[in-house]
Amino acid sequence: MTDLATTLAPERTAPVPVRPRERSTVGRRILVGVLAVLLLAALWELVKVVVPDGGGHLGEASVLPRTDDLAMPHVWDIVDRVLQPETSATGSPTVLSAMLSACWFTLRVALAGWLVGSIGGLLLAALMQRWQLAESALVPWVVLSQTVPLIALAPLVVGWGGRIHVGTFEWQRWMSVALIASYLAFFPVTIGALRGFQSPPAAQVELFRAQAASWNRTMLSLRLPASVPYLLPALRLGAATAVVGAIVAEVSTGTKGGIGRLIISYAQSASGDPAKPWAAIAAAALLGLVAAGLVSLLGLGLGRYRYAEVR
Amino acid sequence: SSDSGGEAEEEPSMSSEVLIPVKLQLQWFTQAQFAGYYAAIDQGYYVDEGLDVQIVEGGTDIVPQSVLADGSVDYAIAWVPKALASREQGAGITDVAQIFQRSGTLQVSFADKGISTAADLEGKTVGNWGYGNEFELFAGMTKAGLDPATDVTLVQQQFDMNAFLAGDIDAAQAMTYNEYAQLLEAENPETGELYTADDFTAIDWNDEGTAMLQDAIWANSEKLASDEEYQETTVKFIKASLKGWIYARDNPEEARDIVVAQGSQLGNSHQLWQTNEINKLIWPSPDGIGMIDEDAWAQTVDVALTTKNDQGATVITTEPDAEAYTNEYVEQALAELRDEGVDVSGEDFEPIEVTLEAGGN
Amino acid sequence: MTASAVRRWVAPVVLGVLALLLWQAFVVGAGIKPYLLPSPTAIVEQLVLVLPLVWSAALATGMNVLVGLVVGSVVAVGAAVVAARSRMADTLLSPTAAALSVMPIVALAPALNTMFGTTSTTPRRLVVSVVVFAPVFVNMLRGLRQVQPVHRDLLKAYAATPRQITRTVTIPGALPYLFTGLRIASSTAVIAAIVAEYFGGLQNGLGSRITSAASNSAYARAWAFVLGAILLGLVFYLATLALERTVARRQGG
Amino acid sequence: MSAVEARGVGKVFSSRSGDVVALEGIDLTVAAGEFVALIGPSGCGKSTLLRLIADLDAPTTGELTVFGKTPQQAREAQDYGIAFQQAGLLPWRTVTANVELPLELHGVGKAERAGRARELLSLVGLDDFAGHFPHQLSGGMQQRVAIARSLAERPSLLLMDEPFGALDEMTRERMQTELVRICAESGAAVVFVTHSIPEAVFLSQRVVVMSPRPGRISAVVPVNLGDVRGEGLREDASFFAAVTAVREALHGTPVTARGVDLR
Amino acid sequence: MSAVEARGVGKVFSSRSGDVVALEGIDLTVAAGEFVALIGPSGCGKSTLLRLIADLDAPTTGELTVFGKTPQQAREAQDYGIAFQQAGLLPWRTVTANVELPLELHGVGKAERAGRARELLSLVGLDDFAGHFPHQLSGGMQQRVAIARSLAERPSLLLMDEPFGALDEMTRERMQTELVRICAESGAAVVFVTHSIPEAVFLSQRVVVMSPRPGRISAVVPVNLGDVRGEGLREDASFFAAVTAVREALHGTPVTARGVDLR
Ligand SMILES: Nc1ncnc2c1ncn2[C@@H]1O[C@H](COP(=O)(O)OP(=O)(O)OP(=O)(O)O)[C@@H](O)[C@H]1O
Ligand SMILES: Nc1ncnc2c1ncn2[C@@H]1O[C@H](COP(=O)(O)OP(=O)(O)OP(=O)(O)O)[C@@H](O)[C@H]1O
Ligand SMILES: [Mg+2]
Ligand SMILES: [Mg+2]
Repeated sequence: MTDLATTLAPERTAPVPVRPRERSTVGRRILVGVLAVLLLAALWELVKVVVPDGGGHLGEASVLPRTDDLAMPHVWDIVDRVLQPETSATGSPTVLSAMLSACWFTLRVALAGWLVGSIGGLLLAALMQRWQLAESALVPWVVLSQTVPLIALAPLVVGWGGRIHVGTFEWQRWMSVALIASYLAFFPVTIGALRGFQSPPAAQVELFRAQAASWNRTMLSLRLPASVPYLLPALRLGAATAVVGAIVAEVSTGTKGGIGRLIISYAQSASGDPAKPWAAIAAAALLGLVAAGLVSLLGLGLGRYRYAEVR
Repeated sequence: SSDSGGEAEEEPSMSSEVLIPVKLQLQWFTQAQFAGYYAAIDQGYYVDEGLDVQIVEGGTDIVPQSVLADGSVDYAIAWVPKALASREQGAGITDVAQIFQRSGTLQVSFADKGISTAADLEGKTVGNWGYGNEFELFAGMTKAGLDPATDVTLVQQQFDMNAFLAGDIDAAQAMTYNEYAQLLEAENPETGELYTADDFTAIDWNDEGTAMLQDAIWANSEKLASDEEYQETTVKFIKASLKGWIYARDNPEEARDIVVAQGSQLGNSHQLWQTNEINKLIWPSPDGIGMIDEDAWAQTVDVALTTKNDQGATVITTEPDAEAYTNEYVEQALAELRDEGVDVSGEDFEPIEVTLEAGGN
Repeated sequence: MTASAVRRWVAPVVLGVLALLLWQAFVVGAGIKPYLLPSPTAIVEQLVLVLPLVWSAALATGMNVLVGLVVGSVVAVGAAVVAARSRMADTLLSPTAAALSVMPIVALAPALNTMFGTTSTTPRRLVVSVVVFAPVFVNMLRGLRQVQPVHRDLLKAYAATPRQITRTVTIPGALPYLFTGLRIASSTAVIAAIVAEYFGGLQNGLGSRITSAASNSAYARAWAFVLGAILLGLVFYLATLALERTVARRQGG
Repeated sequence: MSAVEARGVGKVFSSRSGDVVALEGIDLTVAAGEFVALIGPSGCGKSTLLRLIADLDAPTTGELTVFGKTPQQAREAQDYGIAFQQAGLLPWRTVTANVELPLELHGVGKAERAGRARELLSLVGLDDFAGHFPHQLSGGMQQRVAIARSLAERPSLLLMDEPFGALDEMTRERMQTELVRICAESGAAVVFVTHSIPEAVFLSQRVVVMSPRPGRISAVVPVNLGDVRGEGLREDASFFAAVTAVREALHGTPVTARGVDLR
Repeated sequence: MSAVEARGVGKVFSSRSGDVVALEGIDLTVAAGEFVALIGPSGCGKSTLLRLIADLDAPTTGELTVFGKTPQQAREAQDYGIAFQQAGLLPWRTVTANVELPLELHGVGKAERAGRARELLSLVGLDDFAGHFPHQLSGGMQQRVAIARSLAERPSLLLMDEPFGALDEMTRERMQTELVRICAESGAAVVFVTHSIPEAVFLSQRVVVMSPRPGRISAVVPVNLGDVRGEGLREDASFFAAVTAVREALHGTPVTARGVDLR
């Protein structure tokens, strides 16, 4: 493996059997999660009490946040705002229901992007596993691809997507968003899968060679199962980055219906209604967790392959 | 899309029923800035002209004129200087109706800062949005003898006015119809009441002589030149759109309701304020709404050619060619409207009084 | 140079050149207008024109990356040391790191701008720190936990004090893991710093230059700044790699 | 036809720091059904030779045939079974599934696979662990699974690279006795790499002693301990005599034998 | 005073899946300067016993003293040196720095450390590798570094857990000869765990044979091969006789010896 590929992938750890998750630990995790949220809320209010309204400066740099109600509204105000209608227009839904439907939209688009990105990533990793030359040639570009800002790509994707008309199929805006999300998601999956495909020790690889097993067969029976411990965390991370990508892309392309659009819309009323944008931010963060959590479910049926999970 | 127009022609028997599909690309999300088009849909003006208009919202990185030149949409709303820049990059587009006759951009400061002209900006922290919305500001400063790159600290503003309210920015960019309203919807922590217009001073670029033309309807030049069907559609589209704007002038509250119903996130009072301010930018239009004023065009081109931004670039480098704008279609549309007895100049337009609520609600 | 070294350097370069040629041929051959896709030569032309600007913008963004990277890493390493010592801290910190790793920074940036001031560089650096925290924390913690039982027994047999154990075994053993984390962090830090410029703040970095050029339809100029961003990412990546090599060499790796 | 036939086989590894001559001028014939042990100091090329026979590497010089075919043909025809020093089990497969792997790869039906696996597991004394996963087994048990796997297709040639290295002395001796029995029953030829002199002597009909840098065959010690090898043999004087003979061949210098004679 | 004194020592590991009795009723005395080998099947508790002596674990029952002190006192007084089955070198330290580690931890001065490390490395034949890092050494060389490290503080008790397990037969035999010499010179008592009967016999004055589940001492075989143990000894009839005796003790059933006698 080239240096660049060793890079982003986690270290290999000794095979340690992963105990099947017991119900109590799942319950514990939820409890810890709730606890963490409460702690965060308490911390937030504490900061508001302790730090002066104008924040704190160390020379030129501001090191402590402003704590007035414009910058940091009270937690209860945010919660209260979530339950109020979005706008004064008659029939306006509550912020909560608007955010839920927006999250649902973004989640679907992000998962579509994640699916495309993951499949692409897996294929690319398989290609690089198959031919070393491909690996040498591609890995640096795969790494560098992630330094191209999405904001430079969004107009291109929208522009070129708009030219696709095949029969009755017409390129939709949300497809551009999903495509951009997939551009972020493919990266961790590619690197994780490559690392996983290359993880079987020489003894196992040679065993398959000694059995005169074909490349396809070796991929299917050896490399793919062996890559599961690497793949699962990569897919999880891919899901989270797909959400980030979808949100940026929604903002960037002005796609309606998603949480990215809500963030901007709510931000426009940040000066007069400061609790509203915070609600959207919290929703976006939760969405990332939910997406990663959903993908974690994939691991449930794969217990036997997770003998050496790399977290 | 133009092909579908062709289809309609091939089947004349259906033409009374089949509407020509038209897509309009906006430069931002749904809001009263585009009230006229939404009103035209709502009031059936487009259908009356045989058009089925679909409005496509914009986004931060969507450049409407590119989308138009691509052929993905049939018309686009864009500011003139930005559209001229795209023309230089090969986008074949033509300004066929200049809806906004005035610039709506202000540079707002707290009254106690004593900033009322461009020259007062020297040494101050000056906000702008970037995205090509900054040239009037730069031209104003240049005209006042300031170098935008060195004599002020430039800060990009977010979509809110928090940085200005917190005092990070001395003079912030604000559209009369949007951000300025946001200021008046915010609570003044000293009084516990909303801010009032007296708390602020504003530099108006119309007064400074560096205003540039803003929202205009752009059409695809290539199709204008070769496609007769498209030419006809253009006239119809302009005509119905103008009617929409006239409706918004005469019925601001109804226009506001139409926009709000389209799912804008901005509140009722904010949208009404916006409708009213937009009306002020359009009306009165002495030559008729949509007519491109030679002098205003010349000033826009002049500023675009000469003003350098902080990157040392001007908007355009050469004088735009004759195809950049034409009054041909808007004149036809106006003629038809005048025939119908519609007031297209709004000489006695009077803005309404709008009271903003907290948070724009 | 051995064959593998040749392949490692030549293959990607050849591929890159090939892609550029195809791109150029496509733009020229199909007569693609610049507003749709600028050609590589046009981008390079622009790059030459705005080079000083690219340089100063890369410097400004680079500074944000550097400060954010250092602050985020230091905090993450400290947190990992604490988490390795106490179960209690671990149960709180590990989920926090997981949550931070999926945090959409686009949502965070505007809020931080309001909290710390748009004219301050703090929000951007904070965004970078947030992005950096998770990978460094997770890897460092794994490294600290990686102490081999045989080493632990050995030091116990020598009646070593806890401080001696930390100094001679735990920290040196965790270093390779720390660097794995830093390598991931360094390339994501650059993207984070650029995205953080997206919504506002000082207009001195690569991110705001890209948006401003793109919205003026000056795509070639925008891509010249994108090129700057890619190079900045490369610089940080190679710098961490070099640091790692240096440390590894001193440790006999 | 002989199972393995090597004529002047050599192998050079080229690396950054120069060439390593791992093997040079190896001439070796292993008859069908014959048990040959390879012994020699670390790095003398035992594994390399085994890998050449298995077509996991190609010789640089010389000629090598397996049952008269090229090693590649022999590999593709599945003429041999192989067991490595590390067990190399697939951790996500049960013990049974691991043993079945070669059969599965070659399209043997489900029922037949299961039957064969049961047979093999009882052979290596792991009937009770059929459904376990590798990590639930001790190192020695894993090694036994690997041996069962190498026997799955009843190969006429077995290649084994220190398969008992991980076992403790007692288990090791038990496995040796088992292996002798299995080979006698199946009539397979075996090339067996080991570091242990007593093991080499106990198992094989000929001990091939190698010397390092470059790897050559320095001696071939025939062992004639008869066909029935029981536990008693290990305490027999003839056994000790053979051990001494191999030790001397290995050390290169004859040591005066005291009190024992080669029979 | 005896080096190690165990009276009724037992050790039970409690785990989720139940208790494991690793050791039960161990009575063992190791005299100062005596070399004792522990042998027994895998899992019989050899390592556990060694770890109890080293105070790396505490016995559940019974009494254990090292030079008359509790194991903890002995550990803190650095009365023993220890070598594990894995070399356990710190990969980021050079060979010299690894050998110096215990001295460094106990505040021995720089110059003295360097001198002692040089001495020890030449003892294990690694003078030329002083500046190398562990990964540049073969498994056997690493093990020798670990042995040098265990000797660094001239302990009067050496605890060694299969230190030669990773070595090939030849190196192993060489290291055994060396170890006998070093112990004779330093007069240290040694408790040496091994799986290899010949190794136990060659090295020790007494072979303690253990049986598993629960781990008990099943036999103690005294070996009297004299003080000077050279290579020739390995081919001596008395050596084979002792090997046979230990094997029989290990298997539990006496096997009829053919052709050799215990001297
Ligand atoms: N892939 C390789 N590349 C370079 N050198 C190699 C390679 N494989 C083996 N060698 C070298 O070839 C020689 C023989 O190695 P081989 O593994 O066959 O020894 P061995 O007799 O099996 O040793 P051991 O008993 O330690 O397993 C060694 O010097 C080794 O360093
Ligand atoms: N930490 C532990 N927790 C639970 N059980 C243990 C632990 N350490 C050892 N055991 C059990 O105690 C018994 C003795 O183990 P020990 O390691 O002493 O055996 P050993 O004789 O050294 O074996 P080997 O020759 O394989 O090294 C085994 O059954 C083992 O499973
Ligand atoms: Mg080998
Ligand atoms: Mg042990």
